Amino acid sequence: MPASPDLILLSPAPLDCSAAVAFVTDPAAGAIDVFLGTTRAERNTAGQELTALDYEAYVDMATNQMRDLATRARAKWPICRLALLHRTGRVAVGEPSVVIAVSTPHRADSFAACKFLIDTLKVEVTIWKKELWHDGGATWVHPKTT
Amino acid sequence: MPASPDLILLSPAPLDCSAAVAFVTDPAAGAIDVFLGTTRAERNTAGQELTALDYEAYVDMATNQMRDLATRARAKWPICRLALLHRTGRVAVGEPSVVIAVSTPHRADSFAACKFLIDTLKVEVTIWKKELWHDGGATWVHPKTT
Amino acid sequence: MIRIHVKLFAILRDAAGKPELTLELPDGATVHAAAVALGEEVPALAEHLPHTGFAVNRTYAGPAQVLVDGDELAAIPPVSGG
Amino acid sequence: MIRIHVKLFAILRDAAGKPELTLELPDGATVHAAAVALGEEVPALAEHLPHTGFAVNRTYAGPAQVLVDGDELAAIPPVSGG
Repeated sequence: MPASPDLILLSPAPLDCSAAVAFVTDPAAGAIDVFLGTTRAERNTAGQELTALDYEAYVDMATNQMRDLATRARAKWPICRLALLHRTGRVAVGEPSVVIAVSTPHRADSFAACKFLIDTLKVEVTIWKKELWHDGGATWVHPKTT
Repeated sequence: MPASPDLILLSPAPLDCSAAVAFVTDPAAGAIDVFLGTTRAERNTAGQELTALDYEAYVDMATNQMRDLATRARAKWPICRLALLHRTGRVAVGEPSVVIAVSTPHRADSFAACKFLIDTLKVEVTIWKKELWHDGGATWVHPKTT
Repeated sequence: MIRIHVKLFAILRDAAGKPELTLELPDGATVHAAAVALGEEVPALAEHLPHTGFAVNRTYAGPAQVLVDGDELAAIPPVSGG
Repeated sequence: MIRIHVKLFAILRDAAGKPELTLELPDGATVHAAAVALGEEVPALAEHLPHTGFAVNRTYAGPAQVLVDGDELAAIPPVSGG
């Protein structure tokens, strides 16, 4: 496989937003958009509070899909640099599970590309989240549209 | 003036994207969008390369306007936290002149609010940029629509 | 006969109590035939299969795709990354 | 007579060679009257005034707004932040 110009990472380590911004910084870019998806505090119908989300991935396939997403975004917008990072494992409330950074010459493209990447990642890439509740309960999140 | 819940800063110091992301991180948020406007390499009609942009502001008014922008964004979207930072002075190629970070429960609102803030800032807030060229020349940027 | 390596994820792995298994299928078997065989082999998966997609060798595959010996067939419940 | 503190920014400051000046205007003078007086006082500004907006005491003001003694009038060329 040819070396990718993009930073694509699916990892159990905490995501480093600064490293993503540094990676996409480019003299040819006038705009950088960065999206972070973070674990939001929730309470379930039993009154339990969410403590974390636990992410599982089909790592080989998901990594290929993330590379393919980057290629599709580059075909649609004039992207200078792109970083697409996703966690596996346990992500506590307030922490990021996904960081996407895109630099482009002009700002409208950075917003559009970043939005495309997160919207498409969420419906295509083989990653699943499980909600971990304060009482030790756990619930897989599987949207009922396959 | 009541204490603002938002981080509003117009400053000659380099902008710290990580601090903005840390500021807007919130347990109630599932999404953070961050926009950075960076100085893009250019060449003018005389063949000179751009070395930096030099930003001047009507500081008192611009700061009030940035606070007002935050208030208007909060009236339109369910914003958890908001940071709006702009440089004054010399911003070299590749460096950010503006950093905007918005956290919201759901992602569409973070993108929309961030886009509103940068679009509106660019047409309303009393800040001006001067292009500094490699040969020492300088050009004020004043879009011809007042 | 062909041997297919099946991988299970998320709620399917929990339901089956294991992350993978091997299926033996007739030559020319399709993804659909493999899904039926999977529900018979592991009855706990049956209720989830209507919501399950499949990938063959790490690429999404439709029900009519023909499997060959040694394929990796992943059973993919609705994804929820991000 | 009223005294108005005028602030000049960006290309206007460079054209005038100074960042501020004081205008003396008749009682009841408007922003428009101040702009005309500014073009007469500093002829180098005249070519820019068609593209110049104004703020009174740090708020955008239309040409008909009446000024009072001690107002801060900012001459605002097209903005280009971001």
